[in-house]
Amino acid sequence: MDELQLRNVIEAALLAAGRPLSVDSLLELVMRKGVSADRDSVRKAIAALTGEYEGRGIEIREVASGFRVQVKTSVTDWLQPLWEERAPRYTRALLETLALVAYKQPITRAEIEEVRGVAVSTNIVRTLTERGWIRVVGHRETPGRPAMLGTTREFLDYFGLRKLDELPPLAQLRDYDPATGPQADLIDALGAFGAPDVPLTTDISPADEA
Amino acid sequence: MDELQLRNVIEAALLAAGRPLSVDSLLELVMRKGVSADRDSVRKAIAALTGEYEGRGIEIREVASGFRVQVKTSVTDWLQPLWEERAPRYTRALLETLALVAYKQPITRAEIEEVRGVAVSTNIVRTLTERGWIRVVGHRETPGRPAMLGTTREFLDYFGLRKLDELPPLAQLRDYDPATGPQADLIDALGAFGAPDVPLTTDISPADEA
Amino acid sequence: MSEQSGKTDRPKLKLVPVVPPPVSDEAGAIAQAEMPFAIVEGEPITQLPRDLYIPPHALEVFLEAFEGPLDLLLYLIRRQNIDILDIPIAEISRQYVKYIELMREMQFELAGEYLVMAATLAEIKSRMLLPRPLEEEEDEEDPRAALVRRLQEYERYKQAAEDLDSLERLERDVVVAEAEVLERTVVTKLPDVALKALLTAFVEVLERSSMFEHHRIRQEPLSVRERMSQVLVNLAGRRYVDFSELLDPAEGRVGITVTFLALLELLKDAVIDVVQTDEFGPIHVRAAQPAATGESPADG
Repeated sequence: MDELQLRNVIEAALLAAGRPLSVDSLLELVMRKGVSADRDSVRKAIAALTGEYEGRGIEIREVASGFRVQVKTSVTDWLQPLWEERAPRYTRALLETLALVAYKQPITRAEIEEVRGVAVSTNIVRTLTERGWIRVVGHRETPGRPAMLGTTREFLDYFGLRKLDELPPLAQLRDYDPATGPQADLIDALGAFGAPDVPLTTDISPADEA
Repeated sequence: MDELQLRNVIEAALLAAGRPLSVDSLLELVMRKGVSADRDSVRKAIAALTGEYEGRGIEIREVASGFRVQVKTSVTDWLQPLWEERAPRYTRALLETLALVAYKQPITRAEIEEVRGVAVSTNIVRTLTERGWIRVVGHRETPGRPAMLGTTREFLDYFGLRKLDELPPLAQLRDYDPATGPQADLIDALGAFGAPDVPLTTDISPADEA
Repeated sequence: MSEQSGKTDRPKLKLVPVVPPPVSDEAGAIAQAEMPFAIVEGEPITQLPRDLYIPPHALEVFLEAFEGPLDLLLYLIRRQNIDILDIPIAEISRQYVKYIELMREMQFELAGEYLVMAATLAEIKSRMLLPRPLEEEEDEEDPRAALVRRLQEYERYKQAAEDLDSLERLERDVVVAEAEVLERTVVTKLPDVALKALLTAFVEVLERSSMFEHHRIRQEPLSVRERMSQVLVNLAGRRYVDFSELLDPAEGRVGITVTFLALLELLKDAVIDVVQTDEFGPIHVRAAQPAATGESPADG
């Protein structure tokens, strides 16, 4: 096995292991295949790779348990967008809950459940609260003192509303058919209230996962 | 940003992402930092890297969701001792189900069962779904609205394919024509009733048929 | 049975190809030569099928090796090097049925599909035995054709599965190269919601309920609803709030009316208490107290 081959195997090992590898464990890899090599030749190969990586975006770094290949910190910054996770889309149940809170506030969970006909999961209430769109505005003085939910200013800001009554009133929504080209109707409906910059244009189809 | 810098960022990104990256997502990385670049320059950089990796232990491979850096299969063998876990083996039932979804998608469970002649276990469908290889792509508008299954991008990525049509081609179906078939004569066929019993007991494993 | 050993581990079924023994007539009455059918755990098996010539556990192994009746049929065909388009249906059927009967005799839980196939084969056989008028012959498909189609169809996907399995794949054949990244900050992007989506959801939930009907009769403007929430927030954590504090003159007449309506709604829902200790004295508003304390004026 010549130097280049040894270097190639070591590079592949360092990139594939997912953990730092010591000189000894690298040596063991090649010895297993009956190649005669020693620590020195392994160290030489690592040194050669280190040299090769100069002027590149990656580098070889020695840490306690051995050597690893890592992205240079100067480049890490460029890669930040790679770790941006897209949270899963909101469910229909969540949107319905939010809409009910918006239109019927202050409203208790039991009342939401009554309209929706199904239980409202704690998760939904938590997600909406964490997002800062709803909050507990009080408690109803009935057994159990259930919390009453209302929308927040952030909710209005997010949806581009100045006041809640810029949402179309129920009367107008009654004629709103989401199935048949609703966009125009809705803009009309909102236009009646002079809603300024509602993000109506975003596509609501859950299909587009870029 | 010069070509070399772009190449470095792209190499670092491919090695850091842990998943294949498309030309567009690579482009987005550099654009986010205000660098003007286009798809062509990204592709050029990938081509340059591909060239650089020749004669090395790693290579760039294009799969369905983009490019990834992988260890050349000629080198993989050297690295086996790095992993204790063996890759999962899949049963014939699972592979046959997967093959049917891959080649005949969109396909319902009932259609899979029809071809295989046996029930498809829920377990298999769940395993394939959890692995992210298949998913429900729609429902057939027949009674019961059965789910139609299709393969995902992850499936292609996993099997190192860019597109479905890179799957190995399906065997041709030959026409059965009793008139010209060599054993057209029904009497012959029926005559076989009295033919000597063929031993039941030869090689029972259907797996090791050449 | 002599060939059954007491071992609990699975037997290695090593089977040897044999020359078919001469046969007299019926399936059951085969004259059995000295030739072994199989060698199980080194023991040659020469018994007739009726006499459990494959030990039960071996038979189970046998059945498990197949993915169903089509697979078993294909095996029977392939083993004899017969072209799939050229199946001697009677022969194959008989072998197939014999296996099935054996397995039933062993009281195996045999998947229903195997029995259905046996019935199908029997049907094909009987149809082929029936003489048919000449003119019909053209329309009516050879009963074997459908079976051959199924077998071919199954075989191509069986092959496809093997091809798929031989592709280089992650974990088994392909190792992805990765470099370590220090200081990676994971940012979760929250999902976007369009107002339209919210309204659509609302309309749908309303359609499922009878809220529209209610609201034809009584419909508070949303501003009142919003103000109800705001009043509650103002009251939260405070013992009493002066009524006039809740009314902001800067909002003008409309604003004051909205607040007033909100207060009335809240009062009606028993969510707040309005307290006036002296005649013409200051009016205080507070969040309704738990009924148990009994001091809520709303009780009366």
